[in-house]
Amino acid sequence: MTTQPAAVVRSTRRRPPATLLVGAALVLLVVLAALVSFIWTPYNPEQAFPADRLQGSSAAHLMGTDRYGRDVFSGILYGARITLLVGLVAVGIALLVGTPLGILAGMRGGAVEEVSMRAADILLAFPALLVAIMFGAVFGASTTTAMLAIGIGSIPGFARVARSGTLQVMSTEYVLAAKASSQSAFRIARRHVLPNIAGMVVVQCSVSFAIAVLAEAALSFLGLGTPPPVPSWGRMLQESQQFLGTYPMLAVWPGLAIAVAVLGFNLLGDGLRDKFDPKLNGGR
Amino acid sequence: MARLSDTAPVHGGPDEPLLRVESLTVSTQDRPLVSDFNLTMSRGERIGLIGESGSGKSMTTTALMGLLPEGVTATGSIKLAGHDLDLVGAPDQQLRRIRGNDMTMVFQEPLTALNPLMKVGPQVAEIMLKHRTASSRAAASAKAVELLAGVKLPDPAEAAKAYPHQLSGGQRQRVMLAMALANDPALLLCDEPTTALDVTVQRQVLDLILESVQQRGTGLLFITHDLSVVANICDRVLVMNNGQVVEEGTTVDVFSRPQHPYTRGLLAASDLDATDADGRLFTVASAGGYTPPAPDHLVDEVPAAAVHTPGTGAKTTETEAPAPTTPATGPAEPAGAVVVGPETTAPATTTLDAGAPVISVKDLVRTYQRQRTSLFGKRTEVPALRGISFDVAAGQRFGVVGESGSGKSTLLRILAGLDQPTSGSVRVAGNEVAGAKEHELAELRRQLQIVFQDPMGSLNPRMRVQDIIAEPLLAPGQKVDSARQRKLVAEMLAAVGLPADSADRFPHQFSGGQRQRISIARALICQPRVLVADEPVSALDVSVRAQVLNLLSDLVDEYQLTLVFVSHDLGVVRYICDNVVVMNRGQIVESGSTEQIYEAPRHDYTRTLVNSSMSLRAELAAREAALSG
Amino acid sequence: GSTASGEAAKDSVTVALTGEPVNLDFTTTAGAAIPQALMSNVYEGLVEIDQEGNIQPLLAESWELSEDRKTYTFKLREGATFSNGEPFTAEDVKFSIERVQSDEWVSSLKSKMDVVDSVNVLSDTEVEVVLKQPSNAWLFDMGTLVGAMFDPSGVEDLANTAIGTGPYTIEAWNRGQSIELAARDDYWGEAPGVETATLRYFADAVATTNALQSGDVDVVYNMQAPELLSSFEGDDKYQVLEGTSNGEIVLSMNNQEAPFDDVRVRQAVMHAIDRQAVVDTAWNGYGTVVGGPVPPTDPYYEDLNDVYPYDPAKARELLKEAGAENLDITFTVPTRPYATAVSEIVVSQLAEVGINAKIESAEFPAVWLDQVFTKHDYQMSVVLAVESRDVLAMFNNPDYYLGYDNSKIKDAAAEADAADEAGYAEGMKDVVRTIVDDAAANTLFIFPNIVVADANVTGIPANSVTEALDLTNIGWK
Amino acid sequence: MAIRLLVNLARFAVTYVAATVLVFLFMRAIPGDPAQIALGVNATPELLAQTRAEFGTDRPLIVQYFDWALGLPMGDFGTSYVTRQDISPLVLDRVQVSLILVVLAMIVALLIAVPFGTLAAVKHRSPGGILVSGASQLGVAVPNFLAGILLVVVFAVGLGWFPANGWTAPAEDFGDFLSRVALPVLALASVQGAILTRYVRSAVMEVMSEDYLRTARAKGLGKMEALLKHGLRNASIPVLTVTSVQLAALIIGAVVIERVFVIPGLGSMLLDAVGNRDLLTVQSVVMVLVAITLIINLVVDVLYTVLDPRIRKAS
Ligand SMILES: Nc1ncnc2c1ncn2[C@@H]1O[C@H](COP(=O)(O)OP(=O)(O)OP(=O)(O)O)[C@@H](O)[C@H]1O
Ligand SMILES: Nc1ncnc2c1ncn2[C@@H]1O[C@H](COP(=O)(O)OP(=O)(O)OP(=O)(O)O)[C@@H](O)[C@H]1O
Ligand SMILES: [Mg+2]
Ligand SMILES: [Mg+2]
Repeated sequence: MTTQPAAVVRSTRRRPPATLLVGAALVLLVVLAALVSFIWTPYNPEQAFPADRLQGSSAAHLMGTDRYGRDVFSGILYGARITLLVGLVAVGIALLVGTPLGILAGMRGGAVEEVSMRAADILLAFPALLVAIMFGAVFGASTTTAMLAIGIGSIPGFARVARSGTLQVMSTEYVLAAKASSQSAFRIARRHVLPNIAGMVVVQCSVSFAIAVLAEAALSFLGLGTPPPVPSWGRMLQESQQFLGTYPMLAVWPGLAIAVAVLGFNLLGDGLRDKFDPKLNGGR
Repeated sequence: MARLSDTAPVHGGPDEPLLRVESLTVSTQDRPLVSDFNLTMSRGERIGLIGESGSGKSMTTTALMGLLPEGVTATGSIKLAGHDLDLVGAPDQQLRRIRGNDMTMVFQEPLTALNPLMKVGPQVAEIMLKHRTASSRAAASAKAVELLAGVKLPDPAEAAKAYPHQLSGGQRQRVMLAMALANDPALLLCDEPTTALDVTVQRQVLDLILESVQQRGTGLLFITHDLSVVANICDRVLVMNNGQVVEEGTTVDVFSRPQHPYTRGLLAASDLDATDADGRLFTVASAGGYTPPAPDHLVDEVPAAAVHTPGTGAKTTETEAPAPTTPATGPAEPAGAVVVGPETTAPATTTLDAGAPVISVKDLVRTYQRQRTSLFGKRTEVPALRGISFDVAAGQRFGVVGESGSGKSTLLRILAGLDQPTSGSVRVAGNEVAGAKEHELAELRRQLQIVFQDPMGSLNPRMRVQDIIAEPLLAPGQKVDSARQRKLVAEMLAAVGLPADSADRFPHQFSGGQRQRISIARALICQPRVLVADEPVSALDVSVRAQVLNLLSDLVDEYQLTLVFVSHDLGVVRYICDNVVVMNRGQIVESGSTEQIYEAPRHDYTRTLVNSSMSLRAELAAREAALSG
Repeated sequence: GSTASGEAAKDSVTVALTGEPVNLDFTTTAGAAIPQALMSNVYEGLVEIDQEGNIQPLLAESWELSEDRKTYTFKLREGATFSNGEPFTAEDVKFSIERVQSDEWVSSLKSKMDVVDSVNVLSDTEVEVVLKQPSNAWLFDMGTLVGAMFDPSGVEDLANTAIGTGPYTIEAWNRGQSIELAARDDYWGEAPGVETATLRYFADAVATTNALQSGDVDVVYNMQAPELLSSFEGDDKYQVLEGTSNGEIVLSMNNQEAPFDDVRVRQAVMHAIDRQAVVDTAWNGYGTVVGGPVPPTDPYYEDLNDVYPYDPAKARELLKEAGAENLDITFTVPTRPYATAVSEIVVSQLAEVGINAKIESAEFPAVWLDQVFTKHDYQMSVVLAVESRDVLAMFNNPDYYLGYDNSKIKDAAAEADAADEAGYAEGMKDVVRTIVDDAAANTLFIFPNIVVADANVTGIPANSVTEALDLTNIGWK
Repeated sequence: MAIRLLVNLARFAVTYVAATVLVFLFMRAIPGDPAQIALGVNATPELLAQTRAEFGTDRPLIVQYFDWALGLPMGDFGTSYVTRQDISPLVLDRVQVSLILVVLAMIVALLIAVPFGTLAAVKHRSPGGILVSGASQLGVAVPNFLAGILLVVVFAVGLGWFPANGWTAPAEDFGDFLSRVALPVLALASVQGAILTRYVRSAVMEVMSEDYLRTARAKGLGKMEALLKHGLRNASIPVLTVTSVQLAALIIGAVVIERVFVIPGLGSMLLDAVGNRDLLTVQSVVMVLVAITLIINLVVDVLYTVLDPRIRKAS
């Protein structure tokens, strides 16, 4: 037995990166807002008080009121639910369908790849808007149909990102090594491909989250998303468009809320990405 | 710009040492990797750096270059003649002018050290363009081809247009070397530059290094595990262990009168002719009973052809390996591929089914299409295997030696079912590999494991060592619970000489040799019937090498493991294998029992090969002779 | 387009509009966009409706009505020509009217011509139209698009070429962007104040005012974002005109389906909604609250706000009476800005009286037409009814989507139409009052026609009485 | 070579045909009767039937499908019953506009993303890098319509440097084209640039720790220089993937910007056509999109192999 370098210090848990902490904190804020809205909001966020319309911030209305005299703060709290729901479900759909599809395509090649990637192409060419219109028209527009349409529309992005990453991973020698030890394709996908494309997929998730939240806003505006009077941040922002010159705060609050949520998820995504890259933080 | 060459340097007199390193310490946040390293090197001096794998050799040289990985820092002082500044902590701005020009380095792992998306020619040319040592882009390209020819790359003009992954391991290593020599540096740092080279090419490359070093007064710091190489080219030796220099002196002194027990151990382990009481190779731990070679009474043992004096070696080897002229055993006569009966060389256990060979290769051809270099350019064909045939019987230890780029790795990949032959047939343990579908190979893979040539590339950077090694246990059909997995992994780690806590670390945190051991551990954990190993010990220090070779021997004996062993180190092959085939340019030029091949080589190429191999004793003797003569 | 405002003697004007025509053929394609661009500008009728809603002569210099109020004799203007050079004659009148009755016209508005029995050419400049029964509405309708005068040789490709007697011809149509109208030099009447008038189309209201502010357009007509007006109102560089339109924002209730088949429930809705608050919040206070489905420019208009004052207590009472407390209903809202804006406040006010309305959006027009209009599959909806004098179209037809039982007004309406002008107005007032009493639908407010323009532009029609945007008089100070 | 071309064409064709069926069925699944929309309120059943016959929407689906699909290879999209015009030239006009807009935006976005993303990765621990990361993250959170409106408010309405909206074809008046295209391109590019910055950062992070970058530095290249010469190409594969996806998605996704800037692009055409249930036009627009997407992907696949010689041989 040779002598070994004295003490190879045991891997100690190091403090998670700052981005991760800040991201988690922001996401927590949004989650909290959503949770709080279930038990308490200062006012009924759907109730209009025409007499109190377009007020600035005050003790009674922390963030003022909108054109219908609804309390903006209540709307922001309540809207967190919709935002989280739409973002997570849409991204979830795309992630759960697109990523395996892309990995499958990248690993199997041949007919499987051909069919799944062409399908993704068609889907990509198929405007999410059109899907949303169809769902809206057939099932009646709602948060659910919007979520579905956005989710479906985001699938090709995930599929392509996953596939291109998979192609690169599959050309490495450690995959050869795994094949040589008779690992099933599934296991190679899970243990080799997935961890090595995770960085890109996480970024894709956080970007898609942002896109989903904003797309819900756009769909709501076109009448294809969350129907009024249920407040969603996106629609609050859209509705404030006309007031940019006169009551800019109406745009600032939902804008800020969206920014916080998106920023939170992005930072969380970046943080996770960096955390899971062993080379970047000494692997501890 | 101060360029150091054979002419007078800009600063300081000729007495000023070329390199002065004082109390260099390299450490991560939680432990030192190298402590208190001191070195003074004068112009033209050739210093060898040897030591255990993971002892900090690479870290030391990387620190000299100022290129330590993230999270690793250096303190102390490094002074290079002609530059006033201390290289430790010098601004990158300044170091940039030194790196690649006054000081160059050949990195340890050639696969990952080359940009995979750039053709190698331009990668070599770049270093000249960067330091304006070539007048134009065209001149640089032309010079690059010249340099590639200089490092004995066959068809250098074509090779310059290849991407790294299209070259064999040894070829890539030579590309690195060409790069390092391009600007005639004042100081050349070589981190195991010849591990992947076969002996003939190694000889040529060493001569090339020696030649340029001697002509230009270049200082050379040479890391290697091969003590005979050190004896051959170095004036002085530093022995490192555990991050510290434990012994230092002239080559002859250190090797013939080692002071430190570790040095003694190294010498013992490197001596493949010496075994301990149990008939096993010495390791550092068991080196107690070993007597180092005393050169004076060994001179007469040296075969004449193996005596090399620095600078003359090139003449003894042919620059171009001879084209196969009716080899003794050629592709035309597959039957001639000798199946050496187990009885002739079989190790202790002889309960072998001598009937069916475990591996049977017939007329194997593999031709690579080298990708079109431009979208519309034409493809070139690279015949990696040109029709080879041989059989391997169960329990046999089958060696494959041969020139770098002769198709050894390709052969192994095909044996493992990881690549498909262009034509021919390969049967392994009763399974036909050629044309087999992925699922049809499952059975093969249960029985066969492979150790890859490039250790880093074959380890998933995102998996912990525990999971990497345990991977084969997860293959379908295996049922091993996680507690048992941990236990088996721990056993394997011990068997290949890695500390138990390695299991929780990631591959990039290991030295080159340590990585190789990880991949060996992975291959052996599920006790395969057949192990194909591609240069499994070339990156290992001699002690670990001895340990691994002992391990392999044990396994072969215990489990009737059939071993296919590729190595350029004839000594190792001779030690471990009972049968050998010699490959050259995609063909088997000779095959037979080890003794037969080594003692009475019939083919020209085999002769060159045998003659080019160095042994520590011979080298030391030559050095003594040169000194006294 | 125009260059920097304030320049003297400009010969072009650019008007920003929302909603581009899909083609130029209003004889087969519904929608207000086509007549908005073409009527009065390219096509003209025998009569026109002025800004106060009165019928004025146009291609007919004058007309006479027979004693039995069934025969109109028009005396046509001499010297009027079509833009293809053909003179305008009595034959064209006959051709045009009969064409409405033929299969060539597939617009649903063709029914307005059903009352015509025959058209007789008396001379080149005299034509006689015989009605099946007296009708006040008919002559008014002749001032709208069904009364447009065509040339027999100019109807080949109505979808892409428009040939009329109006002051402009279509010079260019940049699909997706603009229609350029060029003034005719052979127009029979007074030439417009500009050489070209460009209609630029915008999908978004905010973009129209941006374009006005950056000088790309001179007039924003029928502005759809009243909240943006505040930045123009105090500014001398701009004029803001708040005209009325003949569009009513109608909160419709399906009269044939529970719970709105009960008049008390409908009346409760009438009391529950503070219409002024609706205008204030949804449309920034622009728009006229009239309490009935008749705009002020109609001859039979009267203020009916007193019938159902805002009175949530009363509403609750009525609901209780009807046994419809804590009512759950579905509110089908078309995807239009006005509808969304209105629906939010309406839902809130309904909630206060215990009606829980769940909003369901319906894509407009496709899904809304299909679901609400054709299949009557709805409980409550809201829509802007833009047709002029459309009370009877909406309420005098039990098969209409409102499902109002017209037995009480059917005869009165026919009588009024046949009466003389005074009798017409009085009769219709009675009809309207009956409709309102029955709470057949809740007319929330009359849609405003808001115009923002460069202060120097003159001759902008502030009121939108018919679909036409009449650019005959437009010009620069 | 010829065979590969043929294979590619065949693959293209099959995908295309599959897409036609899908689009066709999709459009029929959406409720709403084109005849009803053309006639509007008060339409009588007789008139509706007459109009349907005229539009041909009363024919069996299979007949309608072939009537439309067989014209496609000839570039004949049919005649819209809404505009009563040949669809092909109208769509091509819009395609041009959209492509110009989106491609310009994507180029600008890359010009933003590559340097900033690289910077954010290289300096991922320093304030500068964190700032860039943060800015890009905020950028992602800005809806592009908001970016558009703000640009208009500041640069068109406020400063008067650019027209607020509208479109001029480049061939018509290049100066005017530039002044009108600047703001919408900027609005799209700022958001897309922020998105791409994140991908560039991630990809560059990935290559930064590679050994060959150390080799490059050993040659005397600076950190940045090594990254630019050796790292970017290695990082470009994932970025290329995302760029191609975004490019395809943006052709319709730019509809909001088209609305804010009143640009006659494909997105607004699609929206209008769907609104009018102009089935043939919708189908045609989608088929054009499918074609563009397929072409983009074909090009990207070729680029992959050009960029990375290791990626699967000519399959
Ligand atoms: N990036 C890293 N971070 C932390 N520790 C590292 C890193 N790279 C290497 N090490 C550790 O530093 C020590 C010295 O490594 P080094 O590469 O210098 O060894 P070596 O002497 O070159 O060995 P070999 O002969 O096997 O190449 C080893 O114990 C290794 O585990
Ligand atoms: N993927 C590839 N594409 C094209 N040519 C290749 C490829 N892989 C290997 N080659 C070529 O095939 C030949 C044999 O390569 P191989 O890796 O088998 O050599 P080797 O005997 O293992 O050499 P070494 O001892 O240097 O590792 C070489 O000339 C090499 O350049
Ligand atoms: Mg090393
Ligand atoms: Mg090899």
